[in-house]
This record gives sequence, C-alpha cells and structure tokens, in this order.
Amino acid sequence: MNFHLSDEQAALQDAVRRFAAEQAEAGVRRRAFESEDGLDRPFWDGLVALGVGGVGIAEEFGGLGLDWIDVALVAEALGYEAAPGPFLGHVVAALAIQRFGTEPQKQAWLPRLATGEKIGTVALAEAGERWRPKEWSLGLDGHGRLSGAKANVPYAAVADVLVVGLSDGGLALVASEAGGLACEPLDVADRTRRLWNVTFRDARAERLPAGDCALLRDALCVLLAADAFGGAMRVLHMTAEYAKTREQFGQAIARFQGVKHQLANLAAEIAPCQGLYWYAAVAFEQAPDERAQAAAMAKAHLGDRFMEAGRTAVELHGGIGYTWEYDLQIWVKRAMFDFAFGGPPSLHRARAMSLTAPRAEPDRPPQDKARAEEVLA
Amino acid sequence: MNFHLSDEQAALQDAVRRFAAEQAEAGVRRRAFESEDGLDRPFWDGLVALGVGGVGIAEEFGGLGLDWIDVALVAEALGYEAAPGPFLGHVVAALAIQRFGTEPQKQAWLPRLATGEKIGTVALAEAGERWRPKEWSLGLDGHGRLSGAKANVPYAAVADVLVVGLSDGGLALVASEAGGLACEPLDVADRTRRLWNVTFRDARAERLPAGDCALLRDALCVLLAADAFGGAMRVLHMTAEYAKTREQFGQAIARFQGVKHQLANLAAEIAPCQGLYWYAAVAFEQAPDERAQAAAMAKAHLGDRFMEAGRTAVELHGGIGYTWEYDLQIWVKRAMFDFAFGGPPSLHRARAMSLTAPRAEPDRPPQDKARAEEVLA
Amino acid sequence: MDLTLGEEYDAFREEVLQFLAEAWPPRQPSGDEAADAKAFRRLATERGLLYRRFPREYGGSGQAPDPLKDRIVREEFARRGAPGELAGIGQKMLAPTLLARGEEWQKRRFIAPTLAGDLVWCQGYSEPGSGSDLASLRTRAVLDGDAWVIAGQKIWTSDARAADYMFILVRTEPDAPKHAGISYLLLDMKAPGITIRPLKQMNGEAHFNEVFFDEVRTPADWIVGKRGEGWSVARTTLSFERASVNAPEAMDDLLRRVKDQARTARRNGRPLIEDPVFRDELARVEGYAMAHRYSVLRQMSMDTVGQDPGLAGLCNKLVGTDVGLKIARLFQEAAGDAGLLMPGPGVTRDDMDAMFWIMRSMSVTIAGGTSNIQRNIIAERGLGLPRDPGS
Amino acid sequence: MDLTLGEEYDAFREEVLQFLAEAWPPRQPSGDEAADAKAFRRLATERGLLYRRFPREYGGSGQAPDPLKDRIVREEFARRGAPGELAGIGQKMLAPTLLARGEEWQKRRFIAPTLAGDLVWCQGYSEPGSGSDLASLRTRAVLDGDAWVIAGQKIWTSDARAADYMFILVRTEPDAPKHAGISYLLLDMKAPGITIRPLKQMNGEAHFNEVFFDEVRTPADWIVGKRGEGWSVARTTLSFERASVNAPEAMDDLLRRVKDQARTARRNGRPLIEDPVFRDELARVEGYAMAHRYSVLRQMSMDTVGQDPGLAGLCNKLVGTDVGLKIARLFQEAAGDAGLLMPGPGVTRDDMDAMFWIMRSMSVTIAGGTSNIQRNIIAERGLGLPRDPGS
Repeated sequence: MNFHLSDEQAALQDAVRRFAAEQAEAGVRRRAFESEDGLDRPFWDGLVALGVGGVGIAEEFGGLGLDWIDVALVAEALGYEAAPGPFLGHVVAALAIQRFGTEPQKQAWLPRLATGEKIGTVALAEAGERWRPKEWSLGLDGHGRLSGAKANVPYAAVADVLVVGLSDGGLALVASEAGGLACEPLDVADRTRRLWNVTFRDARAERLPAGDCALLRDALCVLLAADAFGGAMRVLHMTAEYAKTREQFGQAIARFQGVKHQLANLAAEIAPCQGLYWYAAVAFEQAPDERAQAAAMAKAHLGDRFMEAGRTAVELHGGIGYTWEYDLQIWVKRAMFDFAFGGPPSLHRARAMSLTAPRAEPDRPPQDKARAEEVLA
Repeated sequence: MNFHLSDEQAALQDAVRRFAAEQAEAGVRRRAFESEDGLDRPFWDGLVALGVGGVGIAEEFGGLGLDWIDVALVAEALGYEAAPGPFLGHVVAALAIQRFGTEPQKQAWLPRLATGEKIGTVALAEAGERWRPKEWSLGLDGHGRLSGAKANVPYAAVADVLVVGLSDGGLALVASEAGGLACEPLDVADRTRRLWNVTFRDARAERLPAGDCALLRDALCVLLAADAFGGAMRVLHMTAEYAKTREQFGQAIARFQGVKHQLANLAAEIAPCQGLYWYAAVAFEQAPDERAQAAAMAKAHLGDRFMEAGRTAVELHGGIGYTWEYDLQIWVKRAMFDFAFGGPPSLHRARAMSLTAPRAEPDRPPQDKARAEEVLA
Repeated sequence: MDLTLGEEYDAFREEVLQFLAEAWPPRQPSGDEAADAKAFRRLATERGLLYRRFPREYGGSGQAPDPLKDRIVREEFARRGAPGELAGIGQKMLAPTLLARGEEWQKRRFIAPTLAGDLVWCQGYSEPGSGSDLASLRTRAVLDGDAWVIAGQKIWTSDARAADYMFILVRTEPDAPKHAGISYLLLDMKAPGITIRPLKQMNGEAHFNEVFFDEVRTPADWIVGKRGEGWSVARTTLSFERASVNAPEAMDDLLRRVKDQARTARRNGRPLIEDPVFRDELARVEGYAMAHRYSVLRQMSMDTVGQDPGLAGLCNKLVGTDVGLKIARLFQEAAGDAGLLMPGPGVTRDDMDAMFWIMRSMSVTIAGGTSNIQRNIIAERGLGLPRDPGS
Repeated sequence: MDLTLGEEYDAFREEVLQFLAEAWPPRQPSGDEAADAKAFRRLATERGLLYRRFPREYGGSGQAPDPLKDRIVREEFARRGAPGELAGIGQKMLAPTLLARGEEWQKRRFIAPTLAGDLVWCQGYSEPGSGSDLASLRTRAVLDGDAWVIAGQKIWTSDARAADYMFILVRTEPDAPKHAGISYLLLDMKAPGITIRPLKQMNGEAHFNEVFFDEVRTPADWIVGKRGEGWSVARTTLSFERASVNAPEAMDDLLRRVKDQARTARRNGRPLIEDPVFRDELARVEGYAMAHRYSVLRQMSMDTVGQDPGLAGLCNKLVGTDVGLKIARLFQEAAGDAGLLMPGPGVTRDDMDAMFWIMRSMSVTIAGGTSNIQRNIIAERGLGLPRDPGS
C-alpha cells in the first residue's frame, strides 16, 4: 500500500489546522469550552468555508467529493487543536445520507449540509452502554413514526437532521423541524464536543434504504482514532515545550534524563500510530473485508494511547496541568471522550479479535493470507 | 495482624542465607547449575544440618516444629541466593505426610526427612499444563497400585519418597525403592531446580488418609512466592550494584537519572511484596478461609514481578546480563520457574477472583467483611 | 508473626470497646452534634485514646507511640461512628512540627486548640516558580520592628479560605545560600494584605488556591525555629505528609467502590464483574493493593518495636499513587457512558464517583512531591545510588 | 493514499513475476544448490532487481533507490522461494559504508565479492569497557612501516568464527580527543595473533564472541576514511544497522507463531486462543504491532519521495524492541509447561520456539544501542530537548 498523501490532501489538512490554530489563539476553543452549548457559529462557518462541512459529500451536491481518509485527516487536525463543534456527527450523518439515501433525500440534505446551512448528527447509542446495533430498541412503526430514546447524541439540540440507528440495523432520517423530539443536555466532561439525550415521541422519520448501522460505527471509530492521534500528538508537543521552559533546581526540567525518557517513551507510544488510523480510513472504502477490524483496532489502540498520554502529561506538568485554566485539561477530556464514545477500547478489542481469530479455526485460510499481504504490500 | 518476626525466625532465615551465600561464593550455585542432576550433596547436607530438612516437621519427629511462615522464610533466603537443590518438593512432601499421614507413615518417613537421610518430593501436575486436581487422571487401583504419568516432578530421580496427587483430590505415598517408577529428566531452564517426568507402572502406593491436594497446591504457591520475592530482591540489588560500578560516558551509569528511575521503579514493584507472601504463609495455617485466595494472589503477583524484574535487570546490565557466564541468567531462569511451575499467574488470578468475587453475588456479606477486617487488623 | 495482634492488644481493644459502650453515642445528647463530638473527643483524649503522641499539657493524651493501638482506636471508633482524631493539615502537620521544633509558648498557645479543631490551618509552601524545587521559593519576609512583613505569592494552598492561620515558608536571609535563607513563620489569615484566589481544577473542584501577600504583617516571635532554619523545620513536617498520603485504607476503599460499580455496570449483557478480562485486570490491581496494604502493616509492626522499615517505607508514596492510577483505569472501564460526563454535582473527595477519581487520580502523582522526586529518594536513600548533581 | 501501490509498481511487479517465471527454479539445475542460487542472484542483479543501490561496477544493479520496489522483490522472491539479497553484516553494513566512504580500490576489491557472498564479514566495535559509550574504546593500532599493528579486545562479535574479514574501530591517535582518535580498519581474520572465544548466552546459543588481538598486522592502506575519521565512518554504518533491526516483518512473523501456539495450547480445557483474557492481551499487542507496521510502511513511502520521516522514524528501534518484549510475554503465557524448559535442541533464530524468543527478546533491548540511548535520541533529535551533559 502506498502511504503517501497527495498535495491536495496535505493542503486541506494544513488549511484546517492553520485556521483552527489561529482561531484558538483568538480564544475560540476556550470560549466554546466555557459556553452554554459548545457551538461557536463563526468558527464552524469558517471551517465550513474551507469545505469541512462537505469533505466527503460528492461534488454534484456541493461537497469536495473526497474520501473517508480525507475526512479523517481533517479530524486529526481538529483533534490537534481541540477544535469545538459538531464536526463528528455532521460528517457521519452526511456519509449516511450519501451512501444510503434516495435521490430526493440526497437532494434535500447534502447540499445544505455541505454549505453549512444545516447541521447534521447521528443518534446511535441507547442508554446503558448500548453502542452495538443488536442492543438497540428503537424502531419505526407502521406509519413511519419513531418513539423512544437515544443517548449521547452530539449536538442534538442544534442539529437540523438526525440519522437514527434502528434496532433492525437500519437507519432513519429525522428532521428536527418536524418536531416530536426533546433534547436533554448532558453535563459532559469534553465541553468541546457536547452531547444530549434525545427522546422521540411519534417523530416523523424516513428510512434510509439499505442503511447500515455497522458502517456508521466503523466510520465513527476511524474519526475518533484520528482525533485521538491528533490530540495525543498535541499533548506530546505541549508537554515537551513545557519541559523546555519550566525550571526546577536551577535548570529546565527537560534537562533531567528522567523527564527526557518519560517524554521519549510517550513519543514512542504515539508517533507510530498515524498509519493505524490512515490504514483504517483507507480500508473503510477500499477493503470492505478489513473495514470493521481495522476501525476497531484503531479506535481501541488510539483511545488508550491518548488517555495515557493525558495522564503522563498531567504528571509531567505538575499542579498547573490539573487546573481548569490551563488548556491541557481540555485535551485530557477529549481523551475521555475518544475513549468512551462508541464504547471503551476493551469492547473494540474483543470485536477485533472475533473478526480475526474465530473460535478454534485457523486465523485465515492460507490463500486469504496471501491476498491480505498483497493488499498490505 | 502483627507483622513481626520473632528472633528465632530471623535467626533461622539469617543462618540459611549466610550459609547459602558462603557456599555460593565457594562455587556451589554455579557447580550445581552446570552439573548433571542439579544436586550438590554436601550443600544439601549443610542446609539440613541447619534444620532446613525439617523446618515444619514436629519436634517429636526430629524437626524444628515451626510453621509454614518459617518454611517460607527459608524459601525466601534460598531464592535470594538461587540455592540449588530439592528443598521445594522435600518440604511440601514432609508437610503432606505430617498433615495427612497415619502414625506409622509419619514414623516411617518424617524423622528421616528431617535428618536428610531421605529426600522427599511431590508429583502433582500431569502433562499438558494440568496443574489442577480436577484435571488429573492418576488413581489407585483396588490393590493399592499406581499406573500412569506425572509431569514436572522436582528431583524425582533422587527422591526416596514421592507424594502423588490423585484424581479424586487425595494423595498417595510412593517409596521409590519399591520400584515401579521410571524417571525421565527434562532439559530445564532453571538448572538449580531440576524436574523429571515420572511414569508409574503398578507402583506400590499407600493412600494418605484425608490427603488434600488443594492444600499442597497452596503450600507450593506460598513457597514459590517467597522464592520469587527473594530472587527479585537479589536481582534488584545486583543491578543497583552493577550500575554503581559500570562506567559509560565517563561516569557510573547509576548517575544517569534514566537508570536511577528505572531502578527506583523496579524497587517500588518489588520491595512492598514481602508482606504479600508473609500474609499468605500465615493465613495458610491461621485463616483457612483465606488460605487459597491469599496463596493464589501471592503466587500470581510475585511470579509476574520476579519475571519482569529479570527483564529489566538484563536491559540495565547490557550484553553481559545475557551471557551464560554471568549469574544474572540463573535468577532469570528461576523467575521462569516461579512463573510457570504450578501454572501461570493468569490461572491463579482467575482462581483468586472466583474465590472472592463469585458470579453476581456481593463480594462478601457485610458481617464477613467486618470479620475479615478484624483478622487483618 | 500472627494474624492476631497478641494479648496486650486484645486487652487494649477491650478497653476501647468498654469506653465506647459508656461514652458513645452520648447518654444525654445536647442537640448540638458538633458540641457532642467535641465533648466526646475531649473525653477520649483524657482516657488516653486520641492524640497519643501529644503530651497532656498540649491537649494530647501523653501515651507512648503505638501505631497498632492507633489503628485499633480508628477501627473501633469508625465501627461505632464515634468521632476520632481530626486529620486536617493542622493536626497532621503543624501540631507535630510545633511539638518537635516550637517554643514552649507556641506549643501552649497553638497545639491544644488545633487538636480540638478550634484552629484551622493552611500551608504556605509551593510557589508558581517552585514546585518540586521548594527551596527556590521567593516570597520574602523582612523584620520591621516587632513584625515580619511578608510579600509574595503562594499556590496550591488547600482550604485557604476556611483556615484561621497559615504556616508559611519565606525567604528572610536573601544573601544566604538557597536552603539556608528560609524561615518558617505562622500567620493570621485575617491579616490585612492577604488576597485569596481559588484555583478551579480539572474536575470542577476549587480545593486549591493562590494566596497573594501584599506587605502582610505577623508578630516577630511567630517564627518556628530560628531565622534561616525554616528548611529543616519544614522537613520535619514534610516527613509527616509523606507518611499520610495514600494510606492503604483509602486504596482499599476505592477498590471496594470500583467493585461495587462493576457489579451494576454491564458488559455484553452481563455484569462487568463477571467479565473475565475485567476480572483479570481487577486481580492484577488487587495484587498491587494487597502488597501495599501488607507492606504498610509490616512497617507499622516494625515502627512499634523501633525498627527502620528501610526501602519498603521509601516506596510508599510512589506505590500508593501508582495503585491509585491503576484503580482509575478500572473505574474508567467500569464507568461506561458515565466516562463522558463530569463528576456528579456535589461529589467531593469523601463521596467520590468514578469520574471524580479518574480525574483526581491524575493529581496524586503531583501532590506531596512529584513521582520523579520520589524516584530519586528511592534510588538515593533506598538503593544507595549517587545523588543527582545540583539537587 | 491507496491500498494498492499504483500503476508504476503494478507494472514493476509484473516484470518481477515474469523474470521469476523464466529464471526460478533454474531450467537446468546444476545439482549444486549453492551454485544455482549464486547464478540466479547474479542474473537477478543483472536484471536490476537485487542490490539496487550499488553501482554495476561494484557488483550491484545501479538502480535508483526505491524501498517499495525492494519490498516487491522481497515479497515475490520469498513467495517463490527464490534466493534474494544476502543480509549479513557485510551486505548490510560494510558494503554501504565502503560505497559511501571507501577508496576506489577498496570498493572494487571488497564490495562485489561481499554482495555475492564470497566474503563474510564481522564487526569489531564493542569492547568490555565500552558498550553504549562506543567512543571510549581502547583497542589500539600503531602504524609500523607498511602495516597497522593492533592490540586489544573486542566483545559481542557476531559470527567471528565464520568471518573472512573484520571491520574494526581502533584508537590510532591516543593524544586526540575521545572521538577524534579513532580509525576504521579492515582486517583478515586469519591474520596471526587473533584469538576467538565464544560467549555462551542465556538461551544456550553461542552467537557472539570475544576476539583478542595480540599484535595483529593489517596493511597500512586497509583504512576506511582518514586517520582519526573512524568515528564518523562508523556512524555511517550505524545508521544502517538502526534501520535494519526489528523490521515489522519479523514482528508479524512472531505474532503468527504465538497465535499458532495459542491454538494448540490449552487453558481451562479449551484452546488458549479462545480465552478472553489472552485474546484481549493479544489484541493489545496487535495494536502496537499494527501501528509499528503501518508506521514503517509510511516511512518507506516518504523515503521514496525523499521526505524525512522525522519523529516516527527515530522511534522504530525502541518500538520494535518493546513490541518484541510484549510478544515474549504472550509466548510465556502460551508456553505453559514448556516455560520451564530450555529452547528445543537445534532451535535457531530462523526457527524459533517460545522459549527461544522469551529469552532472546531480553537481548533485543541491548542490541544495536541500548533502549536508554534510543530514548535520548528520540528526546533530543525528535523532540528537541537539550542534550545530556557529557554524552
């Protein structure tokens, strides 16, 4: 496989990172973190102007027409900057409509999602750690109405359209202006990515033909992994920079070999992980057989790495790293989000193993192995 | 609980350690390691002269009449010195005969085990990682004869009496001079504690009335944990001393904070573990309800700690630590023994958890908890 | 070695039980719980059960130090819900320091009301520029007639708003070498010129504060030890702090909570506590926690007969924080979707939920000296490795 | 970015397959396998497929460097069992060093036979007193007429007994500063005065040796670079070694072996591979191994277009050894009772069993620079932290 970014890919990621960094410098991250709903409209509009609203939406509908790897590259950039807003739910909702929607559904939503006129989100989990479709209870009744509750829905209160996971593994579309839903805000740790619980009461819903929850879950896992990689790299950089300036015993703590080696170990945990989410993002479209496993491994591994990076970073910062005022806490809480949202790493490890090491059967038949190596090559 | 050694306890442990250190200095450890059968008679006789052969054997049978904690203290001392020989199997066999034997059986064996005239051992495991009584197949036939095989029997070829675990959870006594057994030596890693596979063919055996395999397993676990603690402490001391003398870049490597912190972390992993095996050893006799769980936790935790200490020590030593000529490798292999013999740490963790956290029931009823705290107090 | 404590202690436990049967709950409750608790504490001290190490003239009970007897009192009092020793920074750090290093009038004036809970203290050690490197502190005090005049800033001051007094390290001898220029002063927190600014923490608590000193005056004789001896006085106190953080009881309590949580949390439709992967991880952590618990008990036994616990004692702090982090990982596994939320409203240190501890565990690697400082102490004092140059 | 390599590489793979169809196995086998392999290697080099970075005049195939093409050749050759590039220390380290720093006559004389396998080399770097601190070496060489005379001792010399020649670092300028006093010599291992003593290792192998030099002579012009330039010449070589250790293919192979073992090993009466705790641990290790694998592939892609892999590239060695240790722990879990035994008789690096790797993994934290040296490199070059004083 060719692990090489095209100039366009690099340029998009760069533009997003530069814009997000500039805006964070101007206070948007902290402002959104402390705000009521975690949405900074001008910032979101600015991202949308760069094409972020429709990275994966086809050009005919006004998007950039790029691949999931490109969406993931944006997610990494946003993770590096801990950028606030509805990106995660929005792009996954757009993916669902583009992949599974009828022509009229696409026409109705994609152009307005691409321009940022409308915000989309996904309502998958149900209360009580139920992240897997087979654990869900929500279904459409005979009249295309939806009743029941979804938990942990990103930016539900500001979303115009919700893609809702159904108990049969399918998906439905709910326009919030049609009414029938109530959103209850949650007191989330990661205040750059807010969540609501949503209760549907006879809400009008349209089924997305051939909608596939599992695919959305994999798409989500890839973006969480990308965000975690970006966030972990930032935590590494912040901590290394802090160590260079913080003085103790008459010298920068970066001169203490103990600190140097802790930072080197942290680097060795994180720096090699970029390819893990890249591979999962590319496999998402190009290798359907490996899609679920690669996404699960990336989400599990990077969810752990980011969280542990946060722990190490707080230790190396000392007291300041534990305060509300210093921004490290914002990344620590993003790490908590990437860890828990979509289910904890252990859940995804178990899934990944059951996808690769079926009970008592050889890993893969030899011919498959050869093929897998070809794909990897 | 009162974690205090009596003067007698300290004196016995000290005497054993001093003798073993002296003899190791004189080459006995290395000689036994390189020898055919891993038994150095004069050294074993010397240990026996200190009372090691009969620490736990009642005074009326010529032993010291001490408790299992005292046997474990000796095990720690022998572990610290990586002392070669049949101690492990010998003392557990003596325990079995003392606890479960008839008066004639005790008369026949205990005095001669205490004086070292005879060597005892235990044959518990069967081939294929079968360390738990319920996995065993060996039983006595109607004529008191034993046929079948036991695996990993310490010093089987030099033992005069074998305590054999039976499939019904009981124990039998086999005198090797009666014939009917064949010993096949194993190419073991830890050449200070040799193992044989033993095949019984109509071997004459006597049942130990009320013999209880589970108790022997717990006794073994305590001694393995004690040995592991002693060995791990030695590995820590060796490595700290090496770091003080080994120079790199013009100074002792102990001056590098990276090395200092690795050694400090190693110390923090090991130094607090002494009480873990002490508690298990005392509970072995004084708190039957906690016996199995405490022994399993001690074996699992210390088996892991010793093995990891060996890995860290080799890394800190550099190339020399990986050679056959430098003695560190002897402790690394003792760590492998303490890890694998009796089953790996994971097995004992699973056992310990099933003993404390039964499925879907509260940990312990409140009144038990209070009692447990009283016992701990 | 014995699973019981032996006859002397069994008899002592009897004595404690008898006292409790007489005195708690009070025969005639006054209706004022705080007053009842205070009266009971006074009575228990008179009977030789609380504040054993403090002489009677300073409000203690003047008994020979015996950590096992302390433990029995704590256990039996806790079992009956009777009020035990107060364990604030005043009782744990200031009072023992005064006892060891204070003037007679200081002991008489400050210790007894501190032990009784009438005086609340806070600690003025850390400064923004001096974390682990405490001796580099810059807050200064100048003797002006009958008073020290203090100017500078402290940080990470716990409970500064509730405290009556502060014990503070200040630089009084600017020309002396780093460690020799420091003095240990006492200070009324209501003195003019003090500004307190709460520091909000990651988990929403505002337990710590910044304290600013703008020419704050405290009497000239409110100094503990001589001028320039502050560093050595502080070390007396620090050793008490080191012993008090992360006691194994707290770890055991956390483990119980995490197990409770794992009984209600579900994984694959079954209680998490039944999940083999979680159980294995739990058992690993229990291994560490048990080792720590018995190691501390062993040290207490040694302490009782005057033996030095050596290397194992030096490891307590690092081991305690490490076990705390391991438990935090279990909590995070057990939290499930609650892992996305802030700690519940009103959650405090005494009543912690999973999220509270997941976050708070990150601060324990810092509190009471960072883990890297602990590693140096273990390596240098415990293993005899050479000291860091310049530390 | 693409799961395929793109058209250019697909075409190249076709070319490779076509060549193999023609040339391997040989149409007319000679009966001498080694000779057939050698002839095939020569042919493949002529066709531009092997030793791409070496010019044709020195026995290479003179192609533009392209790690992806190298990879395709390795894969397709391996699949057909065709002999690929030799990967001894001569091909991997000496030949590239000579190419970069050697005299013209040295290149002509030594490189081609080395690539062909006619010359086997060993490396004389480490000494008993100089491990990570290579530059402190003390083996000296003095110019005596037309020859260098070497005296001293080397250690950890792989395959010293099988080697024809050694490349060796010696101190030729005793008065120069540490690094500036070293020269890089070549040496015939059959020269009088050389004594080789095998060093038996923990796992029973005797792969390494001590080599003693008692006034050993080598021609004056068998020096690479100038007098005193040996340190910089050696660094050229060391960078090749760093890139070659712990390739992810080796890790993947180990993971396959450990999974095979877990399919036959039993736990609680079922295959270990079905045990949830083992599976979770396996998945954790696979996460690290996959990250490492894709990171190295990414670096290859960057290398192909001349980009610097930066921090991730500096982490390869440390990550590789760490994954190796993690796999060793899985092996130890899967080994069961075999964990009590020595590696099976005749087990070698190419055919390793669990015990072999459990032990050998301990040596990989040392080989090619200890892990602490790697940590310094990552911290200093990768994160821009200050250099250690005195290193």
